[in-house]
Amino acid sequence: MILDVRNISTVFHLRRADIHAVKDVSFQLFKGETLGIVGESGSGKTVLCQSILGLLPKPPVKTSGHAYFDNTDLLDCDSKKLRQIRGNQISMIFQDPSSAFNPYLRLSEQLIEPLISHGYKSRKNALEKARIILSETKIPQPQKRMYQYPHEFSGGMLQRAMIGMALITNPRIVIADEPTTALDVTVQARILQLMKRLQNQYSLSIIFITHNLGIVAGFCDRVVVMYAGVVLETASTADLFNHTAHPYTKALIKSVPSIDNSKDSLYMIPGMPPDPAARLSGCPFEPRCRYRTDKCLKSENRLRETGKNHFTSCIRVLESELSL
Amino acid sequence: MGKFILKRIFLETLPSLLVIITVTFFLIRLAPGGPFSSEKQISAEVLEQLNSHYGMDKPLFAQYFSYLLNICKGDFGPSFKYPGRTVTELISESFPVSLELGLYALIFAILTGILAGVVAALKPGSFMDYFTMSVSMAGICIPAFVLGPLLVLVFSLKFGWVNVSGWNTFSDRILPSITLGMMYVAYIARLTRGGMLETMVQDFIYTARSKGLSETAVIFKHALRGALLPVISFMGPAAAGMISGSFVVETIFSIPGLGRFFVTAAFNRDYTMILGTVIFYAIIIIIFNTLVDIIQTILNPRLRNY
Amino acid sequence: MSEKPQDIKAIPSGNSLWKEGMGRFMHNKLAIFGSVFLFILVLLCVLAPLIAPYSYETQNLSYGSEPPGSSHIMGTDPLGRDLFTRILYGGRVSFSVGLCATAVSVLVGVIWGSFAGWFGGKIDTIMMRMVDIAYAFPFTIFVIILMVFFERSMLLLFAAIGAVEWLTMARIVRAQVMSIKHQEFIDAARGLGLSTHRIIFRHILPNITGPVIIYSTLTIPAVMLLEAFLSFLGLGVQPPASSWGILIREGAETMEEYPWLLVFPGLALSLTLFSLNFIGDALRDALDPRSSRE
Amino acid sequence: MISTPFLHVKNLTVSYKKGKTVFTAVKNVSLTLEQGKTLGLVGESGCGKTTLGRSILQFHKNDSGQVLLQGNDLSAMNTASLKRYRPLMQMIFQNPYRSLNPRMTVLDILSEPFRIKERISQKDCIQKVSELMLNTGLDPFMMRKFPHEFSGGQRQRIAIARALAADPLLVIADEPVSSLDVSVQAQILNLLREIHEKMNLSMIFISHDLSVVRYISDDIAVMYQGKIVEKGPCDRLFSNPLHPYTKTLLSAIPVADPSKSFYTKIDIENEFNPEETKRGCLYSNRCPFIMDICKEAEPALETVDNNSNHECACHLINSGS
Repeated sequence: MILDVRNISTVFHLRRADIHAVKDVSFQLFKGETLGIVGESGSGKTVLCQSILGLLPKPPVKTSGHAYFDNTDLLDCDSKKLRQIRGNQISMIFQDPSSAFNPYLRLSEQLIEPLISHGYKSRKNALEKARIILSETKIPQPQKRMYQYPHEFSGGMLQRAMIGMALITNPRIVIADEPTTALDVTVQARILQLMKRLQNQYSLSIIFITHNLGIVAGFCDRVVVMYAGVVLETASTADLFNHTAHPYTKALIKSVPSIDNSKDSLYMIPGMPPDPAARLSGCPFEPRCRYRTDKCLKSENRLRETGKNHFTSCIRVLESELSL
Repeated sequence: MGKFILKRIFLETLPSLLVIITVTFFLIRLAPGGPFSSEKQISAEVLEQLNSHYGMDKPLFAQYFSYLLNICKGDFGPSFKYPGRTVTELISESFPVSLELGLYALIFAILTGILAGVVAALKPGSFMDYFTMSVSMAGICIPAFVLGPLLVLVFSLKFGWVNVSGWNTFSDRILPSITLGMMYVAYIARLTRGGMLETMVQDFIYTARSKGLSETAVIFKHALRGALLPVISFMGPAAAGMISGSFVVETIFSIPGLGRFFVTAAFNRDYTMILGTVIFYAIIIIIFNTLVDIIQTILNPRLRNY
Repeated sequence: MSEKPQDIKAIPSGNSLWKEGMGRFMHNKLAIFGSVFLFILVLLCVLAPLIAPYSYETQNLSYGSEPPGSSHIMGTDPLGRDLFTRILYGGRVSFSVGLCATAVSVLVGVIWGSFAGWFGGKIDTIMMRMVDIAYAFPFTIFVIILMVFFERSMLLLFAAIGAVEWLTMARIVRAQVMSIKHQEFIDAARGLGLSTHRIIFRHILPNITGPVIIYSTLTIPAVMLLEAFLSFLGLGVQPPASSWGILIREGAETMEEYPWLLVFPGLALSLTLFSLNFIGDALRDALDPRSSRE
Repeated sequence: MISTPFLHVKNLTVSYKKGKTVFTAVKNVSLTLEQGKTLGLVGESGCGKTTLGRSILQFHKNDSGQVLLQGNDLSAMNTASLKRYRPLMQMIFQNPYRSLNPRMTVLDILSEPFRIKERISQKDCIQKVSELMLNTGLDPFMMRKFPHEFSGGQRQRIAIARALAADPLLVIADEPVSSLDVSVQAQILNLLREIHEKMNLSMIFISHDLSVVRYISDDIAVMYQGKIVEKGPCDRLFSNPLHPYTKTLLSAIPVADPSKSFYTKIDIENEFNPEETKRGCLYSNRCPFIMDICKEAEPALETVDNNSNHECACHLINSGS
């Protein structure tokens, strides 16, 4: 196991209300594994990973819990130690490549920054490493293009550069936050191809955040399903799709229009996505769940095992009142 | 880059200059009274002689074109108020003083303004934010002609560190530059704060942090560059404002700058002096604006592709 | 789904961007302090003829340049005129100049900016080119020339100051109109076959009121400053009328012996400008479209 | 088919002037749409699908070609007569936050379409608006609230209600669900299908997401770099795609089923390159089945199967190999 996250909770203390973005979330990441974190917008999946790396500004945000990365707890080590890990051992890839690069700096400048800021002395070698990493991510004429500015690249090319930037310090974990959502479907497929190849080559562990169940099915080994800041289910990809153990996951899978299934009307999850500032107790999906009972109101959302490392927080499934 | 500058000069600078010269020239000539009407009663012939000496009797358009020709030759014509002295002489004597004052004031305004803006933007809504913004606001709210005398009252009369006026020793430059620059501290602070707040929430700031950069590196290497663009584009109008501010400051501190000259020239309806100063100032401002545009294209690569 | 409401009264009304903006504005302590101070000062100035302790002109040489005391709370000037009264009367002039000149600059700026913004293309480039040229013009010089060469009437003062300040307003309005013009709800309006006139008045103008109000609140102090600056140079308001600029000039001349003649009018002008700027900044944070959107 | 089609677009070409360069977004596109049918317009970003949609509504002046609505050519009309046809064609936009006027209440937004037609009392106005809101799954008691007081999904429902308020014959939906969450997406898609059937509306559904388009369209047209490369009935196109680009597009879609891995089979290498494809087929520099003719002549859109008018623009297919 390379990363052990235990009971992380993140609260935004805003003037009007306290927003509980992440509520008591735990998961593990194993070496060389691709862990998918799935959830709709507002489910807290991005905030969870940003809290682990301490990227959120301290004053309004307060994070509690532990995140053990080779026996250092990322959440309470001093900021200097955390900075040594960030960008060096754990790096991140962001969603919208066109806004994730500083528009006023050349690409080369931004590519070598992780090296320089982690003590890599000679600028010349750093630039050479940048050229190599760009050619590995299949960007044509890396030598010429790396001195250009971000606005001179297409979305797909910029995302390849971002992946290169994340791998230049050959980290052990890469957290990818919806890396292909802003890209066209053919470009997305080739980016995923590239990420899989680089993962095997550098034996990386990847945390892949997305709202697209199709990508999870094809790309991830294990999946964590999040809703309103809470983990509802964790399982291997095959278990998640074939023996689903939570009504929300089941509903989500059925509401995705896929190009195979027939044309009868799409399954709809009634109601609206949850308001982050609202209710703390009970199962968050209760208001929209078809199988809800009063028991769900009192459940403390604790993940318990229902199959070989397949966890769910739905009491009715745990007490085998419900089989999906 | 060269093409851009040339295009800028011929397409924008010269026409603007022409417009300004024409507007001022005809504005003054259409106004009632003449340069000599405010003097004590001078006889008709003397008035007539003076007019012909200064070429005032030729038809207006002829005067206008001959004036334009002279300017191209760098001759702004004789000064009516100071017989025997040409406008060019007067300007070349007094302008360096105003320039020095303007530069000190600008440097003071930029440094203080950016510092205040950055400090205020780091903790928005905190006491630090309110404090720095209110102090820098003093620049707009306490006008130069109130701030100047007050500074003199405190620093030269009470403490005697600096002499009251004049422009010889270096210490004479401190109070006037602060008075003139104070007004722009507020504008620059406000622009920097706005620019910083907007840039700090951009995605590439999170990328920078995720690369393990320290917070100071994130601010100075990434955030500040983006945030300063609006400040730089404000430098053009700031130059224009700085010039008008100099009139007051030069009168309060009795500094022999071009600003004071202009005010006296305006009062005495010294046509050529007024025209000369207006055109001179317009050139300065246009040069400044062009410089600002060039710097902006250097800093912001996205503007470079045309 | 619930049944259909019968009449308008049964339907709860939502809170518009204005109400939300005002809610945020109230949280800003400095802005509240500014608005209260301004309200009192303006009230005093307006009621000056009724409440001023002394009449405006009476010169009482025996009381020449008395320091602030019981009879004259702000002291008197060398001619024995009560400073507090003169500040109130001066305030009337300064405020009226501030408001009228701002009105002129807002009117010209909004019309010019919306025209350039709405038509775009060639018209826009020409109109904006003229604004750029005007920006290069050393404007205060232009005002000084105007005031020196033409007789110094109040009307000319409004026109001159107004002509100086409308440039930035034009640019802001143009940028705002341009950005709204490309929003989808304008396409939708066009898709309904609405007349251009209706699109402008029902869809474009309501959406630019925010920035226009923010910037006009910030123009008033700039204009009052310009008036005081002109009066200081002796080119602005002419006696017997007086404005804070003139009072400050007189105060500055006799600064060492009678400092209060400089301090009180200076304080009046500065506190007014502080309040207006605080209100303007607070309005910008409250009404800024970016913060009110999702 | 002797009767004139409801909507007939003939060789439409539309281009933009960006600075000095002229960019042709739509190249000689022709398509027809029957009354009450839904055409899915699919393609990656930059393929010209949105421009095509907007030019049909005459938001852009087209360079050449015609847009015939019930036989009358919209592109030839002056603004006055065009105004009469405007309410018949309505558009639904992608971004729910920018498609509603933030300063107007829902009541004003929804009543504007019929208020500009004829005077109407406030009482009738409220009735009509509540009906519209009920039809689109909104609570009529919220009609005096402002757009920023609704969620993304609800705002899209308001936009749909506004389109219906003008009781149009044709609705063009430009990526209406792309910025919504999966659960909300399903609600809006079902709503669109329901309205389309109940009011016998013709609809053009523009999207980059083929699975969404599959669910809602009767026919599908696949666009690539401004041209239609394949067109035909939805089921045929998905079960037996002909054009190489359509095949790649279909195989690249993530499927929520772990047994089918989607991204491993993609084989196209480089990106679209305008220089290499000046004369021949636009897809030639990326197509694995490239032939010499592909570099020389541009393939025309030919019918491959008469009874289902399945058309394809590819030399390989049209040469009947």
